[in-house]
Amino acid sequence: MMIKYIFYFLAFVSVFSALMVVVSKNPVHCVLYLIMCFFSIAGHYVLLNAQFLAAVHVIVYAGAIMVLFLFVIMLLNLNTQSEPHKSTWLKFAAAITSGLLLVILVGTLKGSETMVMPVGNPNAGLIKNLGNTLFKDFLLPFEVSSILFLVAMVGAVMLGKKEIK
Amino acid sequence: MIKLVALVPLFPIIGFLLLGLFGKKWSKSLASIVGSGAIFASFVVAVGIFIELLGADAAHKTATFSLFEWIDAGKFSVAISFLIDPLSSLFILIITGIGFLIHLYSAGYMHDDEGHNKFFSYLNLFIFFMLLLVLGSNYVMMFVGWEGVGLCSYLLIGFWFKNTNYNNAAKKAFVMNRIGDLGFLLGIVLIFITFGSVDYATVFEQATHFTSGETVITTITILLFIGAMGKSAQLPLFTWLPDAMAGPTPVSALIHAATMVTAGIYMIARSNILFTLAPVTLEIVAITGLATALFAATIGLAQNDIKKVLAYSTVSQLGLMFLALGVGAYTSGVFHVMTHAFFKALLFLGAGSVIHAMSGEQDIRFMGGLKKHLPITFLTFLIGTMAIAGVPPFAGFFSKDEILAHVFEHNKIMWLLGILTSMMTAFYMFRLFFLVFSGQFRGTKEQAHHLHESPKSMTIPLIVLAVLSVLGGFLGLPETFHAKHLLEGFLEPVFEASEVRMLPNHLTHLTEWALMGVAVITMIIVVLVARSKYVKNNEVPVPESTTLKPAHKLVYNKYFVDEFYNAIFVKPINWLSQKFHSIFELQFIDGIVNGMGSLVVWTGRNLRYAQTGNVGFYIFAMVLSVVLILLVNYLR
Amino acid sequence: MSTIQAIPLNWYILLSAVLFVIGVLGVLYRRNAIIIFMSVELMLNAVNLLLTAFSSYRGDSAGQVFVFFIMAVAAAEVAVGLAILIVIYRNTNSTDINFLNKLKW
Amino acid sequence: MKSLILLSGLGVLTLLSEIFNFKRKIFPVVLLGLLGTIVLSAMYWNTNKHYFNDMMFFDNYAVAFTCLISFIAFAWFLLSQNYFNEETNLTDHFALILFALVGAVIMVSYQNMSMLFLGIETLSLSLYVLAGSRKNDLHSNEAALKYFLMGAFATGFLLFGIALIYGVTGSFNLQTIANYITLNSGNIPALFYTGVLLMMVGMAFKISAAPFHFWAPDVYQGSPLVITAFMATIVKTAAFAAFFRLFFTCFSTIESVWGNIIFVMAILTLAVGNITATYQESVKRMLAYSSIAHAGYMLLAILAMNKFSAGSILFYTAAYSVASITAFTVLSIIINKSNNEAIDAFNGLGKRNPFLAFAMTVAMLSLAGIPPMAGFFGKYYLFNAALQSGQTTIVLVAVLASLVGVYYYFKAIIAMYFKSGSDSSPVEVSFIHKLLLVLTLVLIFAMGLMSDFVIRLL
Repeated sequence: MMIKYIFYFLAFVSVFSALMVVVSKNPVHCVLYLIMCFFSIAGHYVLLNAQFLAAVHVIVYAGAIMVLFLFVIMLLNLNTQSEPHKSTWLKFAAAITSGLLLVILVGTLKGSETMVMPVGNPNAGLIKNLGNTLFKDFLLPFEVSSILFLVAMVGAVMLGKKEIK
Repeated sequence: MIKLVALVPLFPIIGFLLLGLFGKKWSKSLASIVGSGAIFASFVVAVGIFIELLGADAAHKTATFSLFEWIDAGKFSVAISFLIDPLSSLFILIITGIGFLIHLYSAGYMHDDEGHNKFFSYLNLFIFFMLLLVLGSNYVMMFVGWEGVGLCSYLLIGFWFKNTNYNNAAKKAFVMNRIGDLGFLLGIVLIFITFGSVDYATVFEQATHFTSGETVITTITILLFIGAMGKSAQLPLFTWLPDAMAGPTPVSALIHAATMVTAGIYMIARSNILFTLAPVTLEIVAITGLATALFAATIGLAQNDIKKVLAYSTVSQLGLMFLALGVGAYTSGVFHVMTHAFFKALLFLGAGSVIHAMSGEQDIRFMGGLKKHLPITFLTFLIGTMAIAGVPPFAGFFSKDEILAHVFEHNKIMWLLGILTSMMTAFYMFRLFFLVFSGQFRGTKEQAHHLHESPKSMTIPLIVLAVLSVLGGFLGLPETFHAKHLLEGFLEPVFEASEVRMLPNHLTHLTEWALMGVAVITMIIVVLVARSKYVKNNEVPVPESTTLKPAHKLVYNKYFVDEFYNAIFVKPINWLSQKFHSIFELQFIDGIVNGMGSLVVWTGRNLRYAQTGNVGFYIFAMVLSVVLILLVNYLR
Repeated sequence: MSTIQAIPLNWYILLSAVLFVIGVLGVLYRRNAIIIFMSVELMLNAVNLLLTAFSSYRGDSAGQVFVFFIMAVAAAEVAVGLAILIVIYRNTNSTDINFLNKLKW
Repeated sequence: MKSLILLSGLGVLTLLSEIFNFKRKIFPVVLLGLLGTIVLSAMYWNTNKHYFNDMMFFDNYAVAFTCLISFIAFAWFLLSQNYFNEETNLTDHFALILFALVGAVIMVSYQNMSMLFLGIETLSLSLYVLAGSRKNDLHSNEAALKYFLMGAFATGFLLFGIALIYGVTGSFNLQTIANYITLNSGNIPALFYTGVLLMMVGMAFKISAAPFHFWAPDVYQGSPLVITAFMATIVKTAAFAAFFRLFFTCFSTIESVWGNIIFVMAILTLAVGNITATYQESVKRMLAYSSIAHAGYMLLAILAMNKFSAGSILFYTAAYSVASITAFTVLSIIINKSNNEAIDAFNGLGKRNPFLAFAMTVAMLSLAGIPPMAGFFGKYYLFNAALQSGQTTIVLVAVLASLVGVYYYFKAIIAMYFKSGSDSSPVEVSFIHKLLLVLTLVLIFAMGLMSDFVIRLL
């Protein structure tokens, strides 16, 4: 029973903080709410018996990505005053459209209760299993992601560095 | 010789490549020698093929030569292969023969033009595509040639591209041809779906198993005819042809009179079995042809530009050919293509010679009395005029008479309208002739000073064509003369399958003589009227703008007959002619064609505002589309 | 009692759908490019959650490995995206996407 | 596979060349490397090798597209040769382009969703940066940000789709998924179809099919010209090859799910691309719309989904890319000369440099689909493939659309031959560009004549 309540709590936190990311006026608050959201998602991972993933998630997202976001927001000195806003009408339209998308998505998701799940390895999320899969089955994508990082690095440096006259 | 058929289109393309690649550095004479020489070489081969076919027995009159498989996608396969039979050999003979003469002529005509060498390369390219069109052994190759000649015509109309009018003419020609091409393309697709092949041999063989009047055949033929309407300038897609006269005169002679515009007739003659199986289409072809013939002739009555008169007359004559095809007289149609190629090329080249002498002036109101200055042009032009007007025994007489005889068989009212058309033809042609060559010179002093006969390279083609215009008709003497219809015998294998489905010739010799008599007598009356009007009375059409002072004071002899004639015939006809030209042609047809173009451009102009530049909007559109897609899936 | 028995898979699917749509809403709702990036991150996280849930319920670690790749790409994307943003900020002093309207029609 | 390693190695080598100071020599090395890639991948013809637990599958489709992409890249390097002479970030550019090629090669040979995703991202990330590589040009900035924002957003949908498909089938492998569909037909949960459609949305974005095309005109116009050329040819080819591979191996049996949607998409794409292009003044933007329109034609192959589709797609993308490279080469020469990308810049080119004008004419005619250029046969095979599957309506729409297409392609030809511009000085063409143009022109005609050979490859 306990797990259920934990799930409710975490789900509430993640949805609430995600919504706050969208509606907060101050960009810094947005970042903080997003970090909160990420922590709650990490909680879900733990709940799902994917502890290693949860750890990586916290390190990569909260530790690296969000810090980068915060850094940029501070660098550009964005705050509530400089924050642009869409007109109410557009916001309304955005809400309606997303609402429609949600309804239609949930509509198609229904009926999946009957989906039969094969009984697999309950410890799939443990480091040992993950490592096996990653370095046996998914070795090539792993290597390709290194090229991806190289691209990101070269790209970021190329855009970031000052033009040599 | 037949085995060498691949050489026929090969020479012009080599000529084109040489001229295109190196032409710029060559002298004009070298370029004209290479250009004309390539066509002459083709002509020699074509003559060889023709002679060999003449000697061959019926079983060996058709031969196909495959070069290689070109397209092969599943059931759909197209080979690059040439079909030699009496019909295509006749056409290549006309194309290379007249093509060669016109190349020769262009050497003189374009001599002072800076684009001389480029002009020859375009002409060679045109001949190449035209040969491809008639030699191909399947509809796809015909289509390739069809598009190719369209492209060349477009390039050549706009050859003097400094003038925006020329540009617009080129554009109009292009759009109208596109409408036709769409019909042709859809026709080919439908042929492939119906017969599973685009090869003539297969298609025609299979077509014989269909019964007459089946819907699919009717649809195919109507689509093909739409293609022919565009290329051969039939109602309502004819307005580009008069405008196309903006190009250099040899181009008008070669492309817009002798060869390209007859491609539509070739296509129908080639597919004759399909059309024979679709009587409804044949009726449409006949009516369209007749309407075009009549309509264009009416407009021709009041034109003052020497090339425009010839252009409308071409449209009218093409209509006559379609009329012939429509009543099932395929041989007569092809016969008229041939004679028309002779005399219309002659007339255009003659007109070119006149324009050349007049330093570019094209308005016949400022000509007159050129008989003395241009004796050779005068004589040859006279022969051409008599040929087109149907004076026996010139070429036009026999072919036109043959068509009218078949039309008489088919429908008497059509025949009457046909006679009316040829009366009008005789009238405007002699009006043109008299206004240009007889009477006093009405141009400026300066022009009068410059008047000169054209150089030899221009007059020799004129003489050759004049001889052909005189003798060409004897290839197809009517039965009444108890001579053999040479052309009919020659073309027999091509139209065999159709002829067995057609009614045999019912006309008695007496009727035929009578028909000929009516044609000749009405023609003579018309010529006499024209003569009294333009030679005796020295009448000159009224200038369009009053500020232009006529070179000569107009003298009117006040005969009662003239007054009567003016009130009853001339004024209404002139009025009708003007109205047809200005309202129907310029506003209605051009309006629709231009309207379609404008609609697309207008939509484009407004549609591009959807591209607001706002990322927010783009993303909105994306999400909405996703919602829609999922919704469609949900409701499925 | 493990999560898999306690909570139906559907709840996780529903939760990630909601998070995903909130991400979409953020992209539509805001004009600040940085917040839009963050919303895109939210969408990616919803996908991650979905994959992890599937992976756990199936007992198949491939789904979680895929999550690593998504994280990797997200990190790379953020680096590049923020670099682009800084370049733009240098030129226009703004991160408002509505100012991006030189290219249109 | 070896070609992939070679390409990655080349990319790293270019980066090293900056450090070890041999960047002057890197250009020929890259060209040689690309030729090597073509040879290396061609050697695997008919071997059908699977790599690394079926992550990649080098069937003939993959080999043919790898060769095509490497060849276009080769041509592209020739085209952009003098652009990079002025650039300070030469090695960065080269490395990014080469890594983008790695992504493209992965996209045509993947057999696993993870590879598809990483391939797309490698390609896209490089392009986001390259689109914005003119840092002081607001247009370039704007293009980069627009591309990035929308691209990342579309990736979200693609990933959600992949996740759903994984949830239902338990695998990322294309073959396993295809097997799942055949085994469970009739009792597949609705989730799966949602996943398929979301993936389709993501892919439609990459090939810029309407209504997911909005990014394309702006990004194409704002990016530096050579990058636009890269996007219009290689990226489009790779994205389409990936799209087709996905649907052909995985989802060909559930056409009832996506058939109608792609049908509507194709019509919209054809209409929007062709009609909007008619009113464009900027040739670059016009080519952007034309590239949208060509995506519409290519969608016909997906609709056809029969044994002719793969061959016709290969031929079409090849014909389209070669003609586009030609057009972009001429455009880049013109822009270099007059600093004007409007159609007026072409005025009187027929006089100023007949060879350039001829090349442009051939390219335009080929794009418009006039015989006997390659473009005509490309359309022909596509239409034929669609007709074989009974898709008559869409073929009719496509024929009508191509008529509209002829209109705007001829605008350029008219400008070159029938208008005279204010500037009548001759246009100089460098030797490499001449070489490139001759090469592409020969190809355009040769592909027309030997279309049979190309089409029989697949």
